[in-house]
Amino acid sequence: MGIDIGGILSFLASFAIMAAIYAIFSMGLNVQWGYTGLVNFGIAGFFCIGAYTSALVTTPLPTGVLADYVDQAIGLNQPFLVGVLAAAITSGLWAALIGLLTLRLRADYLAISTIGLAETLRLFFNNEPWLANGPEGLVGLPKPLYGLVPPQYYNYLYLAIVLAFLALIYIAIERGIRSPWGRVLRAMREDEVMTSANGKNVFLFKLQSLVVGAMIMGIGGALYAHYSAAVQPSLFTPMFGTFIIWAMLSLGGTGNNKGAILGGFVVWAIWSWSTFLIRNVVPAGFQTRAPYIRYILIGLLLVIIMLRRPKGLIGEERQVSRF
Amino acid sequence: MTILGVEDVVSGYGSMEVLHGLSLKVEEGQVVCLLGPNGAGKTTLLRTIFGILRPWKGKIYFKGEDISGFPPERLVRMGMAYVPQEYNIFPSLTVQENLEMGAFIREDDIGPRMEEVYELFPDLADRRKSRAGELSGGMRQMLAIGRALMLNPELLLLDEISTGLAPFLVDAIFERIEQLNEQGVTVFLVEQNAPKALQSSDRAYILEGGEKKAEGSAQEIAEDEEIGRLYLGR
Amino acid sequence: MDGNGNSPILSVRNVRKYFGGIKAVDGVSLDVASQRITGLIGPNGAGKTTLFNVISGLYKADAGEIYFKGERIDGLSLHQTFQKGLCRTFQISRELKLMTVLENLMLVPPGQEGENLWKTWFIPLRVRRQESEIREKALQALDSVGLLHLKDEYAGNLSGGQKRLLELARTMMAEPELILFDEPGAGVNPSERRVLAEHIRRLVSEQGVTVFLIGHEMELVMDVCDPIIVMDRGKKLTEGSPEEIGRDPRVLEIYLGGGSQ
Amino acid sequence: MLELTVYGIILGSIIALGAIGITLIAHISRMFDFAYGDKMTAGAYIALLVSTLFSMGGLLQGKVGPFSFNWGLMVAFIPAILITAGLSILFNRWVYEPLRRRGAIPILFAMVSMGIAFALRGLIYILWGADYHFYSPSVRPMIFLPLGIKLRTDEVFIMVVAWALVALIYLFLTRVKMGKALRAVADNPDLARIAGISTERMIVWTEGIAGALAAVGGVLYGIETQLRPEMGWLFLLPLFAAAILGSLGSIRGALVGGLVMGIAQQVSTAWLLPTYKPAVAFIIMVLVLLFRPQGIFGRR
Repeated sequence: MGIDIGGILSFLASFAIMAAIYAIFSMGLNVQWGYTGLVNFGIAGFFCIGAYTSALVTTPLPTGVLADYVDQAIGLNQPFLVGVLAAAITSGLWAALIGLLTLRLRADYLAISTIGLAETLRLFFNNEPWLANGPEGLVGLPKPLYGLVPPQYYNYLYLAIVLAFLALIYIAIERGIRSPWGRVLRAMREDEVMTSANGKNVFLFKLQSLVVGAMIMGIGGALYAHYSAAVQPSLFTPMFGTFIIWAMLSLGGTGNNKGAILGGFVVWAIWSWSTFLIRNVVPAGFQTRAPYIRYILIGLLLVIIMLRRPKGLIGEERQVSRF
Repeated sequence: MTILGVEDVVSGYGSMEVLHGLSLKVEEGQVVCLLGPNGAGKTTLLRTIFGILRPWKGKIYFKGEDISGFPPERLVRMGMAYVPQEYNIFPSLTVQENLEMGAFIREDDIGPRMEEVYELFPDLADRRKSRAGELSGGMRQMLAIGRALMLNPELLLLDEISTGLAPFLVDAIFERIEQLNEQGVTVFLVEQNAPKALQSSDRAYILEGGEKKAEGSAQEIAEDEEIGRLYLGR
Repeated sequence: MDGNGNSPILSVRNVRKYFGGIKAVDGVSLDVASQRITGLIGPNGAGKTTLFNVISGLYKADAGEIYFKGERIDGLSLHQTFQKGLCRTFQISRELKLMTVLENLMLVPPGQEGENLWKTWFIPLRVRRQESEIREKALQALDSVGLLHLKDEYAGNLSGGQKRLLELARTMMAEPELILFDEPGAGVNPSERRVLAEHIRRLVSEQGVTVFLIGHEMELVMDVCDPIIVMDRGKKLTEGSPEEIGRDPRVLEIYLGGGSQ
Repeated sequence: MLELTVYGIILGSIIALGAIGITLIAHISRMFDFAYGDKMTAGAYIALLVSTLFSMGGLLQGKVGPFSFNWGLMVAFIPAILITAGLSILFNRWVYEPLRRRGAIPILFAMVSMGIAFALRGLIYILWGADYHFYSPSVRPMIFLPLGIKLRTDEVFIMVVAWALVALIYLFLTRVKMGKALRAVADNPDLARIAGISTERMIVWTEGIAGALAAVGGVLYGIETQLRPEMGWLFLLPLFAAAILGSLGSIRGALVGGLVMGIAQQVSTAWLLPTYKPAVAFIIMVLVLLFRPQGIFGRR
């Protein structure tokens, strides 16, 4: 009997870590899109900002031999939590900037501007090696509480940390959404003029929603960076950084945080399962191309959800205000 | 012969019921006007007849055929034309192009018909190449009617075409309507300018709150003392 | 000044609003007296709704001044005029369809602490207390317009008449000093319209609110409003008591061929 | 600098074609089509497929005049245009039309177009891999213009084709009944229906034309540089920036916007790395949104 329980558990732990991080992104998007109707097609941008900010804040400047190989403009050598906080704040600031520019305009302008920001950031980190070591990116990000448990069990500890963030964010958003604050967001989603006629400053609330969502995404980015202990510009692609999250939220249930989390786990399961399948089933000559089957899969998934089940698996509750 | 029949039509927008079961008739060759205050449901009725809104209940007949729920594209081919009250021209197209669009479904030579329309509205002929959006209010209304006439319709539905126009223009437009009617076009018009409309019409209906309040020959309606009271609550 | 010696709560001075070449509102001046129901009538395209849009701040006036309680409010946006105590309704009901009837009303009250995200996180008890007060008030408002049984229904599922009643309840929640009603009777059957008229009258007599109302249904306007202002082609044509307006040949002319011609 | 400007005009001609396509869709189908860039990619790869088939059969291998590519590619334009236009029409039928019937909010269309974009890109990755492809491995002949400007003959071809197409579209919209009807729908869809113009039919036309433009733009860009699955995605920002700069909705605006964007991107390489071109487009778009959100040719 060669069943390796430890192996399976460790596989499940790393699966759960990634799924939980994506569930956090999905909740961030849920604030923006699910409750407010703001279209952010550049989640990858906030993902990227979060990851790099935390990397630059938590790592020390390279010294000695390392300094010959690694260029890094900032290296504050601060603890993990400071890095996560910085990630959230920086991400929120960028969102505020984009929001100030586009939130008074047609809704689609936000969509195209966020794509622009995401792409520009990716190019920037790729082409400016002095800032964060260009295409090679940064490695050796500190792992929080490393050493507390034996290294082979560290993933379980990190999973606990990620789940703690997930729970905290879930509670914070739920409280916000079920409060009058969330009521205003949902009202704007339906009719901005009417919300304005009820005395709410629509622009300010939209800005808040965009920023809060982006801060959550920034936290997600930081958690991802410390999990893989490395950041590279090539991670933040439109598919891996943005689009898969749209598929998660749409599948799970737009306007429902439980749905957002469920979607994160389900779609990540599909994604990693198909990776596994491709690795083991597809002939060797086709290995480099096969992963792109997932592009088609996720793309079609979103189209089909929108056509057949726009509310997702768990839709919005009828009475959301409950405080 | 009845060219247009409306029977017990209930209609509205979304969940808002505007017409609460309305019946009326338009005889071929006549000018019939529909009067009533704002919000009476006049425009809603025209939109329902022309298939922009679907009647919730009731039937609409055109030349004896049940057309309830037919889309506008189909009604145009059957010989009905509609001039809405607002947004009734294509502003970035030229006058000439606007008229061409009126005849979109015609495959044959529309030149002669266009000349007839220009004859009816000589002012438009002088501005063929102007963008319609640059025209004055009166010219726009003429263009809107001209557009509807391009298909030589048997029945013309006009929605408050005199609104907001200077009196001499209103006179000019009603003159054209009478002229058209003499050429054999049946006209069903919605108006707020009751005196003018009644002068040019054969028959009139009064609508209020989505219900028919009175009907009769144009003369009867014009002379009816009650009607003033009904509307102005004296 | 009106008969009661009150100074006007709302003054519009030479307001103009053009759309391209169309003079929607063309130099209108008028006063709305405190604690009365002033009517605004006129044919389609007269500029009534545009005037409301300008007063409430949905549109910016091209020229002219607007005073509310002596304070200039032209240039303020829609949410700012609301915060000053001016509540408006829309020609076509604009309820928030995918929110419940109760939520539609709970949204309205100004100064909700829970609209601040920090406070929902850090002083939830205070927010909760205020929230239950607001709920109580919303339930009362629903009760008074007879919609209490529908409180948990999506607002989009209400009938036309019920939506108008919901709108009325909304104006109660706002506790404004001036309500701009844009065709409250549109899409409502005559018996519901009478109920509505009665509610509007009570708003004024019991709560001391001022009402400025665009109406088309003559029975409603002539019954409820005094004075009545008439607009035509972007300008103010005349103003007077219902009797005066009913006798005015110019008004008759723009409505129906009763007298003149 | 002058040379960069000339290169900018060449790139700008291609961008203008795409920006016109996006503008038509934005104004008649009333949506932002985020799959547009990937439709360009699709067009380029279909032409690659067809010209590869020709070369396998040894057909049409003669070079076209002074250009680097052969007749096989010239012929391949036709299936590229037809298939891409056909795909656009099918996407409309299968996806957008049902959404319109349901009365979905505008943003959903943008989201769904994003889904289509990824599906298309995935397909191209699978069929051709992530590597670069070229239409023609041969040397690219140059011509020398006064003022020391060097141009590839291919680039002259690109300009001529792009401008001829722009002229054709313009004539179609102003001289042909169907084109005028498209403008009528863009102006006032309700009135167009009243006049008997079926808006759904006009949308099919729009999708077809815009798809055809995408295919040509993609092939032209493939001739100018090389083919890779991400090419269309990287074009998306400049395309939208050009369309927004030229106030969405105006053909003339899209044309000028495309040229401005092309020139700005090329000239920027005097100071910036060429890889920053999409970022340059983004920055220009941000500036436009900041100072003239209605676009240069905006009517309001």
